[in-house]
Amino acid sequence: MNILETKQLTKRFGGLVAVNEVSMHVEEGEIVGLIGPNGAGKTTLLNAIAGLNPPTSGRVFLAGKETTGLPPDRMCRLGLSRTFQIPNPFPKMTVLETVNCATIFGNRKGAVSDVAAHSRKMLAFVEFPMPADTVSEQLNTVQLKRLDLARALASKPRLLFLDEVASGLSEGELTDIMAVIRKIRESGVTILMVEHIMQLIMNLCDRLVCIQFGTKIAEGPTQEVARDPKVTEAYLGAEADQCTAE
Amino acid sequence: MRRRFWTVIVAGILSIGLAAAPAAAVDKTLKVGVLGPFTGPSAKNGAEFKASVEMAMEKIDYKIGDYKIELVWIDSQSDPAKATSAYAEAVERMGIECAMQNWHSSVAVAAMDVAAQYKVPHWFGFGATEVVNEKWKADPEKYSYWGGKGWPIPAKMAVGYVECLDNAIEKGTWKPENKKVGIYGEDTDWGRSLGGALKQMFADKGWEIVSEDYFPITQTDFYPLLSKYKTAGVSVLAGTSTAAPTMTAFVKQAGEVGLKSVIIADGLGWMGDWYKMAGPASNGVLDMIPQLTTPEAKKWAEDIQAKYGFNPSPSAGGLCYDGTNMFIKILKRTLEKYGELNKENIHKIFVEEIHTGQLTFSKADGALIMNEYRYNADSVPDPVVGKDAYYFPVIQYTDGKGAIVYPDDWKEKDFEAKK
Amino acid sequence: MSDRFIRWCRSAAGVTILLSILLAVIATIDRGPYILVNTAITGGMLALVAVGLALLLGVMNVASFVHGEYFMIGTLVAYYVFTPLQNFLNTNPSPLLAMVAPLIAILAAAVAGAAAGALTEIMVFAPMRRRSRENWVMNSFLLTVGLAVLLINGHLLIFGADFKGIVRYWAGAPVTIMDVFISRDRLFAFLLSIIVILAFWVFMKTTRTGRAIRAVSQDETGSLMVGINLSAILIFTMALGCSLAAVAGASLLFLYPSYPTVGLEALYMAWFIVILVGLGNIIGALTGGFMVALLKVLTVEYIGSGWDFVVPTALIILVLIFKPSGIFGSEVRGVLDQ
Amino acid sequence: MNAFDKLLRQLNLTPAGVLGLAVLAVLPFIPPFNQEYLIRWLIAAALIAAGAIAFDFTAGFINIVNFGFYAILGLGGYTSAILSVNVGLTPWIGVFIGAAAAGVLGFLTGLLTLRLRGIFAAVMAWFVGLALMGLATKMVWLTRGPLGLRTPRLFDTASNIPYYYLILLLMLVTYIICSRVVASKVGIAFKAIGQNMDAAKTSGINPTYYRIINFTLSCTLAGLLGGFYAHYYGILTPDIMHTSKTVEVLAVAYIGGRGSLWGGAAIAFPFILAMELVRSGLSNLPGLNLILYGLLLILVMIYYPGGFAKFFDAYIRHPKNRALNYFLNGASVRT
Repeated sequence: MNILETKQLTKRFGGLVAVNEVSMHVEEGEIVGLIGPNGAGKTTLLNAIAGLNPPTSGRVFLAGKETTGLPPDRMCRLGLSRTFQIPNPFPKMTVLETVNCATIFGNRKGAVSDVAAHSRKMLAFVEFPMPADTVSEQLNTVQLKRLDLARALASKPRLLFLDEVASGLSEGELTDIMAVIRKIRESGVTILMVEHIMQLIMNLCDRLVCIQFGTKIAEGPTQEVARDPKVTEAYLGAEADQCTAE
Repeated sequence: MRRRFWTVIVAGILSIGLAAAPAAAVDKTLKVGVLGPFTGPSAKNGAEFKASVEMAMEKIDYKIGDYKIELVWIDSQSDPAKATSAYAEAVERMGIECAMQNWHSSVAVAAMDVAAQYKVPHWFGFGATEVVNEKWKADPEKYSYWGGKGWPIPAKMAVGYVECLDNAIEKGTWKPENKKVGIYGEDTDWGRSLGGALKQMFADKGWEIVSEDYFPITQTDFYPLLSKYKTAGVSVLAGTSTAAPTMTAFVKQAGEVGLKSVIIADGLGWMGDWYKMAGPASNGVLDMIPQLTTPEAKKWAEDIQAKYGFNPSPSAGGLCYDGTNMFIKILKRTLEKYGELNKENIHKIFVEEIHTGQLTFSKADGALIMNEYRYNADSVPDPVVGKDAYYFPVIQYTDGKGAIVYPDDWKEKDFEAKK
Repeated sequence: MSDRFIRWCRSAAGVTILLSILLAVIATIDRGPYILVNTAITGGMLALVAVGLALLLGVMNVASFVHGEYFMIGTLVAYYVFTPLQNFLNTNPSPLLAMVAPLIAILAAAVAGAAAGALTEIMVFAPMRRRSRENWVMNSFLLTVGLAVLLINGHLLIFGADFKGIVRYWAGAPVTIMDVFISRDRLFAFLLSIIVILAFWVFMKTTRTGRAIRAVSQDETGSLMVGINLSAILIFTMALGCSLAAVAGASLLFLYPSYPTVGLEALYMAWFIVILVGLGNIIGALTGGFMVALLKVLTVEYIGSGWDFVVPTALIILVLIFKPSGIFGSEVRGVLDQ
Repeated sequence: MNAFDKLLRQLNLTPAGVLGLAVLAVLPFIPPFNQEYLIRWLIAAALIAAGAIAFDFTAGFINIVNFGFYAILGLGGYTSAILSVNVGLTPWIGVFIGAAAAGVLGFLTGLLTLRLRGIFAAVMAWFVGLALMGLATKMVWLTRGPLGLRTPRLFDTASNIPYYYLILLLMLVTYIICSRVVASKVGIAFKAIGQNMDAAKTSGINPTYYRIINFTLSCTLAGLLGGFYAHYYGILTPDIMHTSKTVEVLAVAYIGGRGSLWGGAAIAFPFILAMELVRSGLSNLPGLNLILYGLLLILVMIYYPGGFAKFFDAYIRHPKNRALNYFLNGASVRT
């Protein structure tokens, strides 16, 4: 069953078409990777689906029900969570309060009887390394990413968007995060991840969707898409640019 | 869990409280509060008040009998709420026994209650508008502490303008194209009160009121408004503002847009230095202000100029000076009649001698501006208005100098229409 | 060409501009050409103040509450420079000096405004930027609130609450255009605003510094990478923005005498404009100056004096309900918090 | 935990806070504070303190500076005053209708600023305030405009003491309402949308709903205070809606410490009294007190944006001494 399906999803900013008629789907239980060069419109696509930046045209279906243009808080309660590329939770709140937020407001009323216990369980699940009363502005990027993950999981999602969850991690941390992501999948959560790190994509993803200039250029099983000449070309072209910029 | 911390407050309050301990009263000293807008938009008037009161007090060397006068300046800041706080503070901390002066009507309305609350007799508060009289008349006994106003309601005064213009038409010195009037004014109690009075009077005499505009007291851009008047072709523009920049800007810009109407700018002359800002556009403008006619009055203005460096206006500084001197007379009378200067006795004089018309202050007593300041049971809290008493002649300006054009028996020159 | 024009006409900006022009034309036919003249002259000066404010928003990301006080500084400096010159002229008439005296006063105000702006950046914003950039927009806004209170009351304390004004800069009979009398001062103020705006335009488009300022407004980090001296640019921008306000104040001294709170109206109007057209949109601010001026003139004409504050405010609130980012759209990053 | 501690916890007070309130309560009888003019100052301070709490409820939590705060407060005052002057309604009922009117406007302002963020919303609220002040000035037939509306007073006495206790009570009620809301789940939502709108939305928080709740409540409380203002000073002019009044409360709230609620209230009393002293002591230097105001606000914003409350939390809040700790924090219960 498709947990997520988009039909001709388009997002325009003024004259710029950031996402152009993208139709794709995610099946329940999968890990799907959304790949593409920088500026291809991956995050915009996620935002359009999740309601942060509603699409200009096209339709979105979550678990078979149309959810086009619903606000993100509704989407959250319908079972869609996301993490952020630059994790920015609530800087003045403690770690526990941050997760509590999603536990309280992301679940239906009464669905969680002991809020704190649930939040602590989520922190333990992502193997959060710091005490729960740490104020989150004191955390480093790696810890913030874990916190954001715990926050996203606290609303008991059916589908989870991970936006570059592994960028900037060391080799060892990468292995850890892969283990956590697998654990998430095993707990029954479907995952759509935007990622650049090939190691992660090849190891985790069942299928890939590749977009360039807002348009889908390939979709299919991981190995197949990875070998697709259009994808290679898109990456090589872009990578050359990237090297000069950085 | 939320928490509070209050010890800092306590420490702070205690230290402040100690500093604010009341000053001990000294024998045979009479503390007199002077209420005025010493800061804020009307600070210019405040400065005139201060100079005039000081001049009057220096003349008697701050002494009445064996009493020494000590002045306490109460800054109204042109804000009723702040004025009442400052007033109450002056009564309690400084221990004033009586007070005088005041500028705004809104402040007067609020300060009247404070005077009544502490039973402090207050003399010669300006703040002319009806709202003060209405309040006073609602409880004359309570507000008898607001002894007598320094300025009657505009309706009693402003009729002179209409009479002056009708007089000129009758005599043929002025032939207006139509009988259309535009009423304008600052959007304050004063502006609306005078504007309303003018409107009524012009209408009563058969003039057509074309428009009525009230603008914020700080507005200085009148080009759109004046252009409108010009198109409407009004013969007379009548109104007022108490703020120097507003009034002068209005007059100046009326000249610039080429308006041919007769302009009544009530209060233009209140600002001592108005001509510096209004310039020659003020030629032909009508105003109603008392004049410095006598040699004493002219000398007084020179003294102020020499000592304080500004040219005082008869209607702010001059009236204030007279009011202060009248208050000195009241204090002397109190001392003479009761042998002691305190709240109760001064108030008794208010009720027994001022409000009955027994005690007055006239040119013979040294009044500079009016012939006589006189109150009676019918007029209070206003002074009696009349040519022999409190009266403003209508004047017309030429090159910054005003000449009386009405009433006829006072006039220095004929009314001249703008060419 | 025509296709693009039609699309522009149907955009929010196009609709508002066309509507404004239409309104102006109707009102002019109805009441007379003075409506146009008044709008143009008021609009020029409003645009000057608003452009400065928009510049600070766009480049420094500072929502300034203190901008009116630089207007006030302009009036103050011009007064204290011009009055002695005029007193000197009264005793020693000299046609040449009479010609340049106003220019000296306005120039002095421009310099003083620039200096005040630069000092503000160095003493207030730079320390704050160094300490923390968290919640910058709101914190810097509150900082300017404090600064405004400080400057207004500093004026009161040092120079008193008197109204320090002049009759006029230039003597001579008013000029007549389309049957409307315009005093020389107003005409000059209008011309000056147009010249300053043009000069500003050319400066931003052609000079290296101007381009650097625009680069910073687009992308601060990026401009650092291409070797722009960021702190110098920030100081310069602040000085420029404040100087524009001071020039406006100085050239309007004949209309707005200097007193502590003289800048409030300029501030309100500048904010009206900037919000109406979209935060930080400099070209929009130019157009908006004239639109708000028109709104004011029409309100006085048709509704009554004193309402020229209420009616534009209400209209702007209405516009923003339907187009929260302003009619020209916002070009600025960060102002919308994230 | 004994009953006293339980009650304190219910009210979000600490023993130190209770002591502070007790001191304030007996203050009018301790020289030199038994003089009416000082009680007037205390009333002014308590009004600002209460205002700062209601203001901080918005500024410190959902991070929107309500620049029209005093305009809305004025609306409450005017509503109540007009009802009592024109209809003859007793102010004791009028103030609540005034508060409701202010609440409705707060609701509408909340709606209006919904799609705007941060500074945009602040400026929008400012414009609403300016428009409101303009209306109060121009609708002379209703408000008497700058002529000033004379209002009946709440108590038929010349003494200020009943007013003092009333405003103290209002301040306490404001604090308890605000702090209880903030400590509840709703408060967590406030903080979340104030700190990171996107993260809050994706955590399932509906920002519309909570922002409107916040605005409505804060403005209702402001309206109530406006009613007090109207029926205490006895005269109401459109100046009450002026931005500079909002700036006064804003300065106190921020110097006291944003997001703490109590900070502004605690700082208001010494601060306002000190300012009044400077003003009346150095009356030949007008504006000096306000210069200090501005300077302090600037220094706090640059060097200590957390204000007094943050300073207190960092250095004073957790002393080693247990008794002192109890005094400052109350009976602690760690969960």
